[in-house]
Amino acid sequence: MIETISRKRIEILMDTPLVPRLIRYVKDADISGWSLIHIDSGGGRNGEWRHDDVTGAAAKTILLAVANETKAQALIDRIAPILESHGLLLLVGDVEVVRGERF
Amino acid sequence: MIETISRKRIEILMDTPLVPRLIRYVKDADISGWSLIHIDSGGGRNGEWRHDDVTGAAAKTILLAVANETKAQALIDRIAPILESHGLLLLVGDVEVVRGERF
Amino acid sequence: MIETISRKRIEILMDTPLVPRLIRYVKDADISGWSLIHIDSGGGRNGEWRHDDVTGAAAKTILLAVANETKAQALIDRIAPILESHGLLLLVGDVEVVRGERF
Amino acid sequence: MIVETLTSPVILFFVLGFLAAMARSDLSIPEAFGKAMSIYLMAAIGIKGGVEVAKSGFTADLAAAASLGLALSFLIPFVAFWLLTSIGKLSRANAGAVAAHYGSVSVVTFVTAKEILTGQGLAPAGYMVAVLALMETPAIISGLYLARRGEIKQSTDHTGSSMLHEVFTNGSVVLLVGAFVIGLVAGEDGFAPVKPLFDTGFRGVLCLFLLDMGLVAARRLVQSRAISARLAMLAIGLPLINGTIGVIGGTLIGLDVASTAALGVLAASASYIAVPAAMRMALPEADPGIYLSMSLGITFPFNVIFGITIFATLAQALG
Amino acid sequence: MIVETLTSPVILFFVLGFLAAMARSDLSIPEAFGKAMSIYLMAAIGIKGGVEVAKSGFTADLAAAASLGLALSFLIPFVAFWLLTSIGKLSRANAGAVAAHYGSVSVVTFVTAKEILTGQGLAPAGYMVAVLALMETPAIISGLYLARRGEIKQSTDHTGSSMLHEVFTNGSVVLLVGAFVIGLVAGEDGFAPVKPLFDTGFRGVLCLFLLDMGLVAARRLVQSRAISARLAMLAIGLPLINGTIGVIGGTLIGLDVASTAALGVLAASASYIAVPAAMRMALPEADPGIYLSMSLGITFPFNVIFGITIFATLAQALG
Amino acid sequence: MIVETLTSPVILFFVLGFLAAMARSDLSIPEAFGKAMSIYLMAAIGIKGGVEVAKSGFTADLAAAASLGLALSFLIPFVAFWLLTSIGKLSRANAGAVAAHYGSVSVVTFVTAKEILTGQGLAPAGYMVAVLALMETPAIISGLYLARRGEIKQSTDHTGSSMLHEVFTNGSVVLLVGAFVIGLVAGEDGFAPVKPLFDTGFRGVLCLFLLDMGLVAARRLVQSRAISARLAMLAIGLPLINGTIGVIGGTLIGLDVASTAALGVLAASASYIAVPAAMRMALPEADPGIYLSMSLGITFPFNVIFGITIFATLAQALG
Ligand SMILES: Nc1ncnc2c1ncn2[C@@H]1O[C@H](COP(=O)(O)O)[C@@H](O)[C@H]1O
Ligand SMILES: Nc1ncnc2c1ncn2[C@@H]1O[C@H](COP(=O)(O)O)[C@@H](O)[C@H]1O
Ligand SMILES: Nc1ncnc2c1ncn2[C@@H]1O[C@H](COP(=O)(O)O)[C@@H](O)[C@H]1O
Ligand code: NA
Ligand code: NA
Ligand code: NA
Repeated sequence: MIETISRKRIEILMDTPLVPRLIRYVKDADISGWSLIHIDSGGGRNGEWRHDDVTGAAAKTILLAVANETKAQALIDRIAPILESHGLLLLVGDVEVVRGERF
Repeated sequence: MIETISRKRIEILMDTPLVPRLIRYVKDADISGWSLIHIDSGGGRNGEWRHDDVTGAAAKTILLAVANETKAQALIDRIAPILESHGLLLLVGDVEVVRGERF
Repeated sequence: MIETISRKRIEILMDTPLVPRLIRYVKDADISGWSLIHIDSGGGRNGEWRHDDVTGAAAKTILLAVANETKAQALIDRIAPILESHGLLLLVGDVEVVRGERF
Repeated sequence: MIVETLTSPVILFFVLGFLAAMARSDLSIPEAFGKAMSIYLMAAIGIKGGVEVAKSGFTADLAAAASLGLALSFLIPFVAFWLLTSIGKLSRANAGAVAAHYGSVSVVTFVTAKEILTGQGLAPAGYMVAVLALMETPAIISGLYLARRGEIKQSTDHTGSSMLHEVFTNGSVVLLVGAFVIGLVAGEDGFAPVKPLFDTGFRGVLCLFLLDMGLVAARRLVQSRAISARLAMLAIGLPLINGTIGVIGGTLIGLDVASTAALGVLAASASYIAVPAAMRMALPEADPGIYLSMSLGITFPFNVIFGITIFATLAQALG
Repeated sequence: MIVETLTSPVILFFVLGFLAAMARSDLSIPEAFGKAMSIYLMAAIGIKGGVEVAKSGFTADLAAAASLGLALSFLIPFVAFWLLTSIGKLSRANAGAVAAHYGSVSVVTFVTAKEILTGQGLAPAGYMVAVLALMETPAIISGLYLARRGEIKQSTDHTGSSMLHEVFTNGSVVLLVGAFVIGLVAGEDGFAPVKPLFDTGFRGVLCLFLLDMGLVAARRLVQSRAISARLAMLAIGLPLINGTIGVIGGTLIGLDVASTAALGVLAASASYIAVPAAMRMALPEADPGIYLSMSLGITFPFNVIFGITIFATLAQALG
Repeated sequence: MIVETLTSPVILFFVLGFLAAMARSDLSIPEAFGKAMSIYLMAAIGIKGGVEVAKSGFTADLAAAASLGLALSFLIPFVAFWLLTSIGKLSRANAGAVAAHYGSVSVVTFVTAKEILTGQGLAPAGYMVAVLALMETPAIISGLYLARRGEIKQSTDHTGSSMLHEVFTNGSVVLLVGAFVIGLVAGEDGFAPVKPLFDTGFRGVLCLFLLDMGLVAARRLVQSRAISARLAMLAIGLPLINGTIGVIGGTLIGLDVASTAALGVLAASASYIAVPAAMRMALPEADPGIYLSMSLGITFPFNVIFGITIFATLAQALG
């Protein structure tokens, strides 16, 4: 049986124009990588939006990053202060990974 | 260190035409928002499907909603009876969030 | 209150050309279905990539499969040896499902 | 005539797509490109139809064809429902859902028929586009009525009015009707500056769109485990019956041969865009595997390859 | 003239999209198709503008129009900021963000104006495309200055230089300027082989693009809970003021009537692509609900339907 | 001739995309739009090639060119493999994967060459499209053979037959061959109604597609940490060698100058669609960073900007 290790699975939902900045934070936290998940539309307290809006002004994206506890905490600490002002949504879950040393 | 709170991460996979109805249920359960994740294709007991089918007849979508235990339970109770008949897939996981009061 | 059952939520990130092979492994593990989540771009130790590259050469995809412990383990055992050589990323989390018997 | 049809690039691209999917090629048309072509095609036939009616004016023929189209869309589901429950052995829900598909129409089948017929000197009247738009939705109401009739009202949260709203604000209906009205308002002169896009490129786009439809239809057919031999036969029998009814009706109300043939094609065609979505919402217990396999996997290719020629020949024989 | 404008298919498709979204139709244009059309339109106006300038050469008019355009883009935000804080009661951050939008320009408004004016015998000069490109970004700098002025420098990790880089390598600026230069280099002869795509199809594509913009603008308007009646009025008042400034300026520096009208439209128009993204990055505390509702939900439809005619009439009156 | 090439809008758009990506502009072409253009271009060259062969008939030249193309695709990987292991210091797996790319062909390079050559009065024969399709896949087999030769058969679950199936039902091969056959069947007359789309718009679409390819190639080049100076040099040396082999071969079998030049370009070009996907599946241990950087980041731009002119000049000198 293959051995697995516990890691943090971090999802950050944000306005697409903010993506480059958040990727910078991921790199600053020394996290090995990230993936951007495509979301089509959504709704919240500030109304509804859809991706198929040619202006791109309202598009949102989910950034997915897997990291160990320490790095995850570093990223969360960096992002928490701007969560409200930048309208981010931050979710942190637990996952088991194989090849855990890379994260 | 930033404080986090436990919340439920609910994923519902459904036929795209059912999305408006499911969004209604999310709102009925007083959940603060939702996001639709784009899936490209899939397969199950009823065969395979792909999104790039111009008829749109077979497209599927994942609705992601984060909520506290009570609201999540209200949503699950509402959806469970139609899971089978409407061919839905319902997953509920645990996540930690910052800004937890909004959910 | 609706009863739920624990299942494994498996995510495998891979180069799109490898998808057919991984679907074969999912079927071999007797897992009831799968869904492919669209990701737009990402970055890791081997540089950055974006989906909107007409050659399709660098596109990646996440395969999502929900299964019980036994089947999940069978899939992980099958994939673990090729994780490194094929550049896969494998995440396994816990979810609660309704209609659990189907997985 | 069938030879002319089968060597037209439009049909050949459909066949290419169909064969490619049958050979399990990985050829695929991006979803957004397919939708873009379908929006283009609907805008183009809508506006061209409107411009033609702006020239010809509202005639008695137009009114007669529109009324007949509406009637066909309402009534065909009753015939189909009876055949689907008796011969096809379907449940009420499934039979109602399938019947709605056959009462409604397929825009692409119509567009292909218009091109093929026009290429053979049989151009249908411009107002047939309006008839197409009118026939899209009444069948949905008939199909739901048939499926639900006599049942204790299901606890559905779709009130009738929200269903009706969805049916009438359906994207393809809005686009077809809207573009038709734009053509009416703009007239020949207003149309001239946009004509290059909507006219010149039309047939070529139709080729690529039918390539996509060939892929989609064949992939659907391959997935068709759910349907029995009886249902497969009905997926050919129903268009033959409905198309014949349409041609006879068109001849009786005195339409020209080309428009009669087009009406036959409309009656024979089965929806695979608006109706499946509506059924999935309003009749979730009906099995999409059945109605998509029949309308998209079998009836659509049958109509494009054989049906158009059959109903044109019939219209000429009766006309 | 307003009647001619309102019966042009280009505008009618915009109205169709607007009404469809208001009726909550599910009609939608795939994102990729919308972006494709916008890339096509920018490449086409860029290259055509360049070819025209290659013919006419670099004239004093060109230099004068370019300088005036730059000045307008820099200065309009100051006027707008003052009105938005005093009448509109907006915070500095919000007022600065909105002001940047009104100083910058809307490519689609310009393209639509060009088509409508040309259709009425008032073709603006080819160099106006260069003016358009020049006006896109200076307003961003003014808007940020106004929002941040006097404040303790916010702890932002956007250094000025990275902001400037993003502004000048902005996709639409690069494409417009690049295609303009290609047109300049290729000239009339080099352009000939690619002309069929970039010229013939242009108006038709614009129709479909405005259909999309109609949907998007109306959906944005429906979502506009954030904006007050005062702001809604400013979203009409600002284009009227800015457009008038533009027309007067163009007349004073001696541009031809058509180019003057186009300059008025540019001044009146508000950005909804480049600027919102820049504001989201550099002024995250400003509310996107406000600037998008004003620029996209109100000003854009106002300019397309009324503004073009108003500024053309004004330019003719003064010219 | 190089000046003519470099001032053609087609090439200028490629340069624009390349420079924009180098300047890290956020300009981007939606994936679906890029794929749509590539489907359009393949359908168009396929059908046009077929129509030309329908006119000219199956000639000895055609058979000779086809055989030579097949041979080149099979054999070039052997030359390339030897250079890549000796000079390039690559492992067997990496060298085999890269060799497969250089034996196969690039559709866009061919299309661009066809346009540029035709614009200079050197139109290649219609059957060269068939040669293009034939050359796409044999190199994959050679490359895999070279990578695996002498090794203990790797435990791979790709049986040879499933690999072959994937290679021959590859989307671009199916589309090219299918459209070619459609052109053959339809002939000049059948082609006429769809000609406006497939002919008139062709060059313009190619401009926008090369804009996309410029962006993609430059972004790939920027990401190229994996490749050494030796490999970068081979990415220019290999097309020069292979293209020269192609031109000499074409001259020897007596093809006309234009077709010889086109054959040179085909031999010189390296695949970046079909082959990378096949290698990722069948040789997962090979590093995609190497083969994509070489074929897409270096060889493709080199061929488009210099290679076409070089091989045309060489073909004229020898012919
Ligand atoms: N820690 C991570 N979290 C999320 N996605 C990752 C992570 N590391 C790598 N990836 C994804 O996997 C791809 C390949 O990673 P790599 O092999 O490290 O280049 C990247 O381009 C990302 O899309
Ligand atoms: N509870 C939630 N679950 C999932 N997504 C959410 C939730 N709340 C908000 N979102 C997403 O975040 C976006 C912004 O939320 P808001 O700031 O509340 O308008 C929404 O449009 C959704 O896409
Ligand atoms: N075990 C699973 N894991 C992930 N997705 C699934 C699973 N089973 C089904 N699905 C998705 O749900 C859709 C419908 O499933 P089914 O009703 O079994 O045909 C499939 O096409 C998949 O997209
Ligand atoms: Na019908
Ligand atoms: Na302005
Ligand atoms: Na080659």
